[in-house]
Amino acid sequence: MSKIIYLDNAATTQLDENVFEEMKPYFVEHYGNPSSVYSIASESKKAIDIARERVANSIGAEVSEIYFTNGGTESDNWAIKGIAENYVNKGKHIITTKIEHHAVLHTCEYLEKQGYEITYLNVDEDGLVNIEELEKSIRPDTILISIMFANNEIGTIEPIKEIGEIAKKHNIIFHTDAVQAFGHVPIHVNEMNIDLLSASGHKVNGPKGIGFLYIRKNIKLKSFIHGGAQERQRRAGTENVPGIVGLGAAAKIACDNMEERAKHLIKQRDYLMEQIEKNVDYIRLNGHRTKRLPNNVNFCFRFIEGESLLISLDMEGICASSGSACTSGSLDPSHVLLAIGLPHEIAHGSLRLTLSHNTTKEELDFVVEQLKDIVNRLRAMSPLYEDFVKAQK
Amino acid sequence: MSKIIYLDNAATTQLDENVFEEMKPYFVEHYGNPSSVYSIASESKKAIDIARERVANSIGAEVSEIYFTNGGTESDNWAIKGIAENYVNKGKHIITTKIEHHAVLHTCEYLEKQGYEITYLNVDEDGLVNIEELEKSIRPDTILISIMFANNEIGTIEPIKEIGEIAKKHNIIFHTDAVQAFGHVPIHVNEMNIDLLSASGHKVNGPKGIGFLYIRKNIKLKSFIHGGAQERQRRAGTENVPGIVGLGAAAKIACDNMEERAKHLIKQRDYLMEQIEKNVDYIRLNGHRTKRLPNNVNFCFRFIEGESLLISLDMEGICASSGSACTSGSLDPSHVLLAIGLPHEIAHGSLRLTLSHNTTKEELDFVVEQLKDIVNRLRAMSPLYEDFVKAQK
Amino acid sequence: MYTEKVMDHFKNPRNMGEIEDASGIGTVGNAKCGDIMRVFLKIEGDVIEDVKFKTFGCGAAVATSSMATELVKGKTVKEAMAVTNKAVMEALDGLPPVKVHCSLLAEEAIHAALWDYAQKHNIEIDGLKEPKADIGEHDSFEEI
Amino acid sequence: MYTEKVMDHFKNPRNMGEIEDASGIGTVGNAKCGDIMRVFLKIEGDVIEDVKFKTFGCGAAVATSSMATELVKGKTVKEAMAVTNKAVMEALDGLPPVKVHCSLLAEEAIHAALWDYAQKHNIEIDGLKEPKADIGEHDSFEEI
Ligand SMILES: Cc1ncc(COP(=O)(O)O)c(C=O)c1O
Ligand SMILES: Cc1ncc(COP(=O)(O)O)c(C=O)c1O
Repeated sequence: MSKIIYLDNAATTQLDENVFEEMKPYFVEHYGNPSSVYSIASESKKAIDIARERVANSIGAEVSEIYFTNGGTESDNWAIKGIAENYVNKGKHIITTKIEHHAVLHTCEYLEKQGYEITYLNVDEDGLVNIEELEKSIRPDTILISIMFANNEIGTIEPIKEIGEIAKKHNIIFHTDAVQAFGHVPIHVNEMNIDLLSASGHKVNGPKGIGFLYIRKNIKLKSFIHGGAQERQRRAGTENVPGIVGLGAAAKIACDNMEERAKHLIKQRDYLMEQIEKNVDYIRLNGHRTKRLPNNVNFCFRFIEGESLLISLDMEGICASSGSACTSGSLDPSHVLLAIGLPHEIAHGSLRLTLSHNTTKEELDFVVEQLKDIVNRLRAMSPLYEDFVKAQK
Repeated sequence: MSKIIYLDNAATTQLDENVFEEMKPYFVEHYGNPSSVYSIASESKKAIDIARERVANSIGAEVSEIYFTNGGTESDNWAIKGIAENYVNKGKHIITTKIEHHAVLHTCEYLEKQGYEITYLNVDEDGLVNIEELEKSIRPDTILISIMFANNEIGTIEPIKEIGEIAKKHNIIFHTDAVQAFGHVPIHVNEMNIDLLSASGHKVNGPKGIGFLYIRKNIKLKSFIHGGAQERQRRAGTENVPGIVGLGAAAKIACDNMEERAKHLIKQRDYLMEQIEKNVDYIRLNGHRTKRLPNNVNFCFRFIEGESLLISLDMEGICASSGSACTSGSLDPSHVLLAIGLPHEIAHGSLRLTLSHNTTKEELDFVVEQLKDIVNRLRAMSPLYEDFVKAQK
Repeated sequence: MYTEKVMDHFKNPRNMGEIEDASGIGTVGNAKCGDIMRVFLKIEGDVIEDVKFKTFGCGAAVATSSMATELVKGKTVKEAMAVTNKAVMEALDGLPPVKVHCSLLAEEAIHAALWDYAQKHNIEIDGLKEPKADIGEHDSFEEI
Repeated sequence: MYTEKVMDHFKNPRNMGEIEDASGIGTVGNAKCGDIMRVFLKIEGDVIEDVKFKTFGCGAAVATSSMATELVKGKTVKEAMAVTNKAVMEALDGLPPVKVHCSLLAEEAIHAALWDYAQKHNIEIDGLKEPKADIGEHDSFEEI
């Protein structure tokens, strides 16, 4: 295997060299605990301030509304469990969707066991939430609407502004899991009426193990992780200074280059979709064709199973992902693919290709070529394809 | 300020150059998500396996009993809240001490609000827990004993083996916050009957933002952070690969060199204590004189306040810490110093000097010299000292 | 994730294909769970002269099908009956725990084809039971 | 954490010391909370001819004592009464929010010394109230 073509940028991204350069001094040199009194600690403190400002700027928030966490998962847990706990006197009803990331879904399921009631909204065949259904599901005891900004599997971007308006109109707190959207599409917490927003560093060429939760000023959200007085007494634990610095740098780079990168990526994405559709039959595009993340391509290939597709691509140096159960060791294929109405056997044959701004057209051409061969090979092996062909005759 | 003398290693430590070297490849080069199918992910997977083994070896645990977290605070939160939730059917009583870190104390206070009952054990004037008092406080509904391995302020090492025996005898789960002890003093979870153990990377020359929780095989501990299937479905969130690698490397280095470093540090520590006692009067050693962390020195200096001491030391390039309230912005001085029986005004004048294995005798001599002058200067400024001197006459 | 043997059998599956005039054909698994195996047997006398498979499924599913067919090829029916999922796994130098069910499926696919052969030829094979119509319900792996 | 001005007044406190034959002495704060300030005033005619302080407390406590004494030195009693904690903070280019109480303490220490002076000389100073015996109970900062 000579060259790697990495098309799994929704899973994690390569740390930007420039981001790493900004982080470096905070490992060995400026290691002071930012909470300390002495002056060498101020190096760390200043670095955190700058990072917080960069992050705040990237979503139109105030500096004091940004809280650093360990990643998107912690942010989701904190937002949802925190609101559930704090607003329990108002009610125990939460609205979310069927296509959230497990960080939201499993947190909601945990809350269900604690006596909360969760409405899991349906989505249409493109993965879009229905605004009317959302509004209808609001009850007097609804305390939170948590709907993801963009879906991590199929890339569909939800109508966040409209959802924010509904939430505001009904005076309900609105959380969005923006882990996939942050740094990739424009986000403005005020224009979109977002009260809480989760994001993760490593999805935007930042470091792993760092993320943030945006908490609107007026929102009462208690600590989720208790202990020291860090993060204005809301998130305890010694600050991960290099991580925070890296997140700040990554946020800045992503936002400064967003427009240009998105334009390029959309072109690449649409080219890849077109080429796959031209070269392989019996496939289905998953997710909305245009309301989708600039870097996300997701197809189901009928009669074949995702994992064997992934391994075959890997043999050619292509890194991708699948919503197939086999990759996770569980039985059912991705809940997202089932929620957009795919039958199990088709859902098992999904392939997600997520591009980076460095992906080249040559790489995409190579991928399509390989994909064509692999699909043919796997279909030749498939009893489902055999049955299908025989039935056609 | 020409040279910095860093004596705040209990707050955080300098990342070891060698540890950083081991981490480096996992930032930009091997950035693959370890949960992925393709082969480049196996680099990350292997690195995590090695780190897990190193950590397990360092406390005599099995590899499958180590769960990576974001740090000591998260580990403490997980252990205590997790046990509280899982064993609620057995009871709602938890035993801890008055001198725990806030990560434990504030978590326990949170649980009190949820209806749990917490016994906060007293400690003696050296900060030691009384085993008989511990045993007496055990009730049929006691579900957890959480006692720190070594105290972060005064350095006292608790009789962990004896506590473990009591816990075992009464069939109660035993958690220890070993954030300060890990890598500094020998720990063996089986010999000490420890069921859960928290530790943090940055306290042992490892990176910030990473820690672990040891969970004994038979302990039922649900997830605290819900989401993806990472860490054998117990701790969700994309793995912080460089952080994990760094923690593993730091654990190995700390344990390989523990004996030698501790011997050296104890000599240095005792020398520093002796010199301070010889050169400054009206002082009190905090913590047990011998049952203490090899690197911890803590004194109260009567008639002066800790923060002004710290700032004065900082002006001479010396980084230290204090249990004074002023450093934290709250009213009361350290709960630890109050728990060992110090009156408020004395507790306000504490100074913690925590050494590293690189601290030299010359540095210590310089510190003592400066300290002497500073204490004299601040006392000359102190109305309390004025009253004291007048009363002596 | 997989051993070299598994990867080899995935890359170069042995006995992949169909047998036109098969003595017995068995299909097990279901698309819902993401694994379907179909085994074709050509039995002459009491000997499995030829065997082919088709599989829809993950890497382990393909590899176990390939290995299972290898292990029964040329064997008598009785010998083939003795080829367990364990034997398949061992021959592949092991499988990840979450993939053990694939080896069971391979064993069952052979048995289903033998059952079909037995039905067609009105014979009874020692120890062979009627295959379940749907063996999709394999255990999910430990969830805490 | 602190401004340069604060650091300067901490390093080189102005007016630190005692006045043997002070016209008024005031002590405020308490050791429990970690801040005690004592102010000595030498008043001649209506003018503060000299002022000294002693302080047990944090960097801000020392700096605000130093600055407050500077601000009242040479002033009339009435002018000294007009020196507020805000003026002290401004003169120091600000204080961290958690340290604002130190500036209040400094204001109160001046007032307490003036009160002592007024008592001893049996005069009344406009707007001056008896100092609290213990002003330790300053507000803890916002806890969420
Ligand atoms: C939509 C979404 N939410 C949450 C997460 C969790 O983020 P992390 O793994 O960084 O904690 C992810 C990625 O894994 C995601 O794609
Ligand atoms: C005893 C003890 N427990 C817990 C912690 C919390 O660790 P961390 O800040 O790494 O989360 C610390 C250090 O801050 C500590 O000293």
